[in-house]
Amino acid sequence: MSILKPDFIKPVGLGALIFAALAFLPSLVDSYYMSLAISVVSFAVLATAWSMFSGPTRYISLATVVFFGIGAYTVAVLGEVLPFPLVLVCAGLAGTMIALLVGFSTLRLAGVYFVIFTFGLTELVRQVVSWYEVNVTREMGRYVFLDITQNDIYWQLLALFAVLLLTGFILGRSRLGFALRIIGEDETVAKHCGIDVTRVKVALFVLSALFMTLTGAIMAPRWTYIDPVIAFNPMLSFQVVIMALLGGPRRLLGPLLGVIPLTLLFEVLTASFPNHFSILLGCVFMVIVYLLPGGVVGLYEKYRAPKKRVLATDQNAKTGGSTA
Amino acid sequence: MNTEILLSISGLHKAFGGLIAVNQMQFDVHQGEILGLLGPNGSGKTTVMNLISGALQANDGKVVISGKDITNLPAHKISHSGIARTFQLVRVLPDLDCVENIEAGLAYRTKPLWGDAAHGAALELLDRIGLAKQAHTPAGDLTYIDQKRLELGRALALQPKLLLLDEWLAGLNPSELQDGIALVRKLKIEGLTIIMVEHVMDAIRSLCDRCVVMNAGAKIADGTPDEVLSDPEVVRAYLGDSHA
Amino acid sequence: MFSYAVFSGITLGGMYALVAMGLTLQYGVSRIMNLAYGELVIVASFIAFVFMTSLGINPLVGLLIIIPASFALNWVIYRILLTPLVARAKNRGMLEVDSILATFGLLFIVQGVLLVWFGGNYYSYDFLNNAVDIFGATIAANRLVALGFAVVIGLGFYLILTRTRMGTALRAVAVDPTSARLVAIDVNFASCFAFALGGAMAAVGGVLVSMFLTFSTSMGVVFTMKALIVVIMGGVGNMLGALIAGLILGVAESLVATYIDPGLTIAVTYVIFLLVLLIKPSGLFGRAAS
Amino acid sequence: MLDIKKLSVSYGKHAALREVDLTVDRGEIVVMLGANGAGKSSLLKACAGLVPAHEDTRITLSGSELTELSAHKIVEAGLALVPEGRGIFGELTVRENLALGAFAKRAREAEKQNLERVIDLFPKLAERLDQAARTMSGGEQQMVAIGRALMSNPDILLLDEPSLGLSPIMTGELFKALAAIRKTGVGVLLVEQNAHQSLAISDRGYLIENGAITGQDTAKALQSDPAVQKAFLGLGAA
Amino acid sequence: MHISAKLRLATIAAATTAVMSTATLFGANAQETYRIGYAISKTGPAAPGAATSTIPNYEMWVKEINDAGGLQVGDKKLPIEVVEYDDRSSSEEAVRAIERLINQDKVDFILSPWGTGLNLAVAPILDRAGYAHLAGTAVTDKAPQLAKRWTNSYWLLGTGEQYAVELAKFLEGLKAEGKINDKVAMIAVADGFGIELSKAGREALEDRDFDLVYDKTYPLGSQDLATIVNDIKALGADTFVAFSYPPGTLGLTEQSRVLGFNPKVFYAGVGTAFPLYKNRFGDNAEGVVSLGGASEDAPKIADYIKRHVEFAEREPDRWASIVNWATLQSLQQAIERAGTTDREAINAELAKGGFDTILGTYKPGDQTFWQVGQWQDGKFVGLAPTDMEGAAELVFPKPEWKAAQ
Repeated sequence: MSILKPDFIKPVGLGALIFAALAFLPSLVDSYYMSLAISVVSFAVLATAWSMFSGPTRYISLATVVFFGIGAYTVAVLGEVLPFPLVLVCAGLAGTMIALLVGFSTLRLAGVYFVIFTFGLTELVRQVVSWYEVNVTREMGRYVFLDITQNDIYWQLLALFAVLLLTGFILGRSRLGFALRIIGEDETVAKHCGIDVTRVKVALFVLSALFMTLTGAIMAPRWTYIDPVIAFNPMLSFQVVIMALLGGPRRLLGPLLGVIPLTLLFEVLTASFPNHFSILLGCVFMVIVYLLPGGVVGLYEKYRAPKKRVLATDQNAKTGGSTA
Repeated sequence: MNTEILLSISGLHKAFGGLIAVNQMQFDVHQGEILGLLGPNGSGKTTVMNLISGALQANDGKVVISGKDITNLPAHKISHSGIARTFQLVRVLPDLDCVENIEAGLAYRTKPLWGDAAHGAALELLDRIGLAKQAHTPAGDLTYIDQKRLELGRALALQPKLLLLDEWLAGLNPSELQDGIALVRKLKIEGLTIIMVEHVMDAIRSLCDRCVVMNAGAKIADGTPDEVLSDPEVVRAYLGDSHA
Repeated sequence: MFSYAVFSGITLGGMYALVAMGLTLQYGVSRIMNLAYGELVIVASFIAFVFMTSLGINPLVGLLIIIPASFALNWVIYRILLTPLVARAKNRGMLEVDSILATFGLLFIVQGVLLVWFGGNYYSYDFLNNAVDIFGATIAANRLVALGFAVVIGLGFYLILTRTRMGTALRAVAVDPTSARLVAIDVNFASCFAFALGGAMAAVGGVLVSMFLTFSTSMGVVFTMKALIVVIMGGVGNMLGALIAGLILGVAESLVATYIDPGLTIAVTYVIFLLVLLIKPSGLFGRAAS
Repeated sequence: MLDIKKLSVSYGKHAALREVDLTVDRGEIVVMLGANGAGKSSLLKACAGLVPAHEDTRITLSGSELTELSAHKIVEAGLALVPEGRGIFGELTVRENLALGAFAKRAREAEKQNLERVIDLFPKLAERLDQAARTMSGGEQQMVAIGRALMSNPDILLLDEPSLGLSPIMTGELFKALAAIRKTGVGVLLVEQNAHQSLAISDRGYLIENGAITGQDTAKALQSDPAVQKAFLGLGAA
Repeated sequence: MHISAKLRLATIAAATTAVMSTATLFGANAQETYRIGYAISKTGPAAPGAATSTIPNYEMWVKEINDAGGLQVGDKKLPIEVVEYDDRSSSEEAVRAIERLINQDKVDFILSPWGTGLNLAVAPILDRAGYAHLAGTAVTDKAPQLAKRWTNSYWLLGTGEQYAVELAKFLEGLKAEGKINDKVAMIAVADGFGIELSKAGREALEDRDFDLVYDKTYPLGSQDLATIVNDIKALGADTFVAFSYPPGTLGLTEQSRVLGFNPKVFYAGVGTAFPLYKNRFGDNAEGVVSLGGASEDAPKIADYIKRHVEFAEREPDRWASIVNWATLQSLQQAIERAGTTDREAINAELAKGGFDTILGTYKPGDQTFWQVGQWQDGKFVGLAPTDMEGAAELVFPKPEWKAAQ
């Protein structure tokens, strides 16, 4: 592992500096901007975590909210029973377990079947949780009164995002990450290269689900009241997919490039056109689909491509380039 | 010829719905030999290859390599037991460059290589299969023959005991074919055991120590190329009644 | 009790099938994963509502106007919005992603327009609500009408697709669009036609369900999801499959409500659906993709 | 009858074909020989309208312009392609595949006769008419593909490597069938790896290398041309 | 190729400018107006509810005040300026919208969103920023605790328990008179509201020696309840109770009519008190019992309904709308009584109560409205609490269903 090499230390160090700077945001802006920042960071975590699995494997998962909701619901159930860090651990465990179960049972589905399956899963989990609450606990809709401020939530999310990016960065240079790329290219070949495809996919699915679950758990105290409809809102899954696809799910920072403009756009549209939000959102969406087919990363690469290719061939002759 | 048996297949059976693709197949492959697996189209050759490599699961029968039963193990475990393969329709990893394609073979084998070691080994292997200059070309941009080379390189990277070549020589023009035959011969000299499914008779005659001929999912002949190709049953199966 | 549960399940399932059949055509033949499908169902419901309450035109008569109008509307949608995506897609997967994204945008636009015109309220009207006794079960006439439409459309299209030249051509486009061009099929036209036809069927579904369901502008996605489930379960592009899958779901829901717990009706839908996906991903009547 | 002038095709920056001129006449078989990647398939696809050609390309069939027509209209004009990999509708029955061949308006009137003609040519298909095409062997699928193309009542038939993956006996049967097709007045343009057998049934041949025509002659002359022998026929063939 | 590339860049540039310029629009302006903000569900699952009982009241209230020249604040008349957002039925959106109203728009007063979940999501933020919270459409058993926790919050519709208990008491009376048997069939929607009410209803009914012969839930979003009705029909219960949401309420009514299930007491709601219900069922609404109620003969209420019809082109619902309107009237009077736009002063006035509203003398949070009502002759009259002034006589038993047109 190349931990001490400059091509590792440099980006990680830079990232650490940026995150350290971002941690001071609450002292600079008012709580509206903080709530906006929370929105950006939470979507950044979700979209990056989504892309971590879905980018290389090209599986479009609509199960984001399953894990997000499990996190949120864990807080609703245990929030007042256990200290918050412990609640997060429980949420993580719950998310991991469900992800393992789902992963092993579904990852052999391909293409649109997986898409629909994951969507169906959202509904199923919501129905099962509802049914359990109605028939077993006879308590639908839970109250979360926790002393967690908006800034606390922001810092937690920021830390989670930092950990996620670091994980993704290390993963990109690891055998596991490489295996995932091979699987994305050709699963049959991957198997015959000795890769335990199921294990790799499940591992990544679980890892990605873990971050989603934690995001849900961290966000939950913000809403005071949580019921299955609030926790498992399928719109969230769609938003995440769209942000990630807009940004470019095959690069570590790609999703972020989709999250920032879209979150701001949603915000501006909501604020300026409350009665025509849907129509404008739909139009903007179409414009994105038609004008930015490769996502923001695609656009970037398109305009950078000629330069890069020259550089690449230059380098190839001497060093042989890197796999990143 | 070394008489030690490397791979042994017995009672292998595979059906797709009502269609029996492989019927009670059995044959052995000896250490260091090239075995040709022949037969008319649809006779089940590729299915046998898929059953050996774990791409398909057998309904019945046994596949044993070096004394180890690998029947119906998942493909990656079979790969770890020392079997590598190429595909009938060439399969490279199109968006990855050649070095990465080879590294894919290096990184997950029983004794994996990773990082600088893998990079070095990949370049070395590319040199061996004649692709050193294309090291950083995405595999999808290679010509057909180079993709075939690369696919072979990836299989070799796995350091297999047994190599399965599924019509690896198909679709090459005559001069490419000669290069291809030479390359396979070199592998044999290096001590690799090979099963090849092939239609090109030239290649079969010049490369194979022994041939197994299949028809309608079952074995109909087993012997040297000359023996089997003169076997009347084989001729009938292969060339039709009028030639028999 | 049992016969009632089964029969009311069949009417419910007929409704599911009815709403899903257009989507199976749009997705099966035109390869458009239309997330705005449910919105188009709802649009038809609203038009039927306006016809009924403001103009006094009964919804079944209204179909005579609504079917051609929605066919035309969907034709235009395909020509203007989807043709560029079809043209630029290098493969089926790309078109699937692009069409998901584009129709997701369309979903918002349609919903937004409905919202401006009709507001967020619930809507419902009264038509053909008289009870009909059939096989010992009492069912509302409007539901029987919907069931009848579902069966006629399902069987009718099954016959058209398998017995006529045009139908075979549509199936050819579904199986292999490139080869279809090589047998003189105008694939763009066929896709557009199938999409428009699917849209018209969505409208039929919308009109018929509006006779017995309470609807609002935000309910489209419910229909889209139900339709997707039925389509995938029945096998993409298979009309008969959609009909049978719909009926299975309806009867299962009804039986669960009667004998286990009505609280599990939606859960059982998804359990069946997920099981089908796991055991036979190509759907009950679909063939494995090659 | 088929007249190709200055056909150029490129994929992105890669030029697959450069200013190719080629003709095929009524009732003749023309074979195109070349290595993999020489541009043979691109030529057929461009003729059939599956890939766009450059602006100054002119493709005409019996004098009527094919350039810039879309694929389905080219079929209507009388050109049918049997693509590499056959391109049959695997989920549909053989009968449906053949019926779709006659989807073109030009073919509808003579559908019955054409079907009989195809069955005459490939008697094996007669017993398999209601079988799903994908369940058949490679050779039978190739028959369906060619049969389907013939159902469109074409003036010109284009075949892309029809012998690929076929046993020698099947290949022989196939080429016999092509010779029979020629007799009905259809022009055949054949792209082949199997130079031996294809030259044996052809009237003329073209050599193509790196996207350009490098030679053309009668089939007989090509068969005895040493350069061709070396490049395409293989030395010491069995 | 080149042109389209340029076009794309231009579009992106334009979009960026649009984002930036709109951002500057957020700034506040001088106090010539009274700024009222609200974020409410215009889209999503909560939209129909909001559109029925909340949005028209807000809009009508603002219009009526502005038509009269504005709020009387001291010696000035301040017209109301509205900042409205769509929370898209999402708690997270609601939270952010409220933050925006507080910090960016710096509005003077914030009206509540629709629904229990959304009101609870925004409550802590409003409390922290010192805004009063008139939660108009939340039914929660925690209402009393919540009011204590956030001192300026008012949970206007009270607890689920009170509706259930009031209903049980009412049924107990009927049972004592020998009018109904002791069998009750109860169905509830599997959502916070349905579960709270059915839980309380179960206890209250069992305490009063009722036999719950059917006690199940149905999932949110399910409209097809024919099998449930058919099952219940066979059980011989004189009383049918559904704690359902509007689509379910309509579905249950419809299917009961088709199946000829006509219990002596037919209770269903939310949704029965909606104008939609009356429009949909016409004469068949007669005798159906539900939550809410209105003394429609009282001049103030009659006038309110009339104005609502003029303004929104439809009637208000006979439950939350009426309470909401009374609360808006209270707010207006609190501001005028305070004579200042100072929030604390207004909050203090709100806490004092004693406002003159359509519900009589009213303080936000007073549960002085009808808990049980019934459609009688096209009016949704109040039945219970029976000791309230103007309580109507129950139409009993529920009339036979009439055939549909």
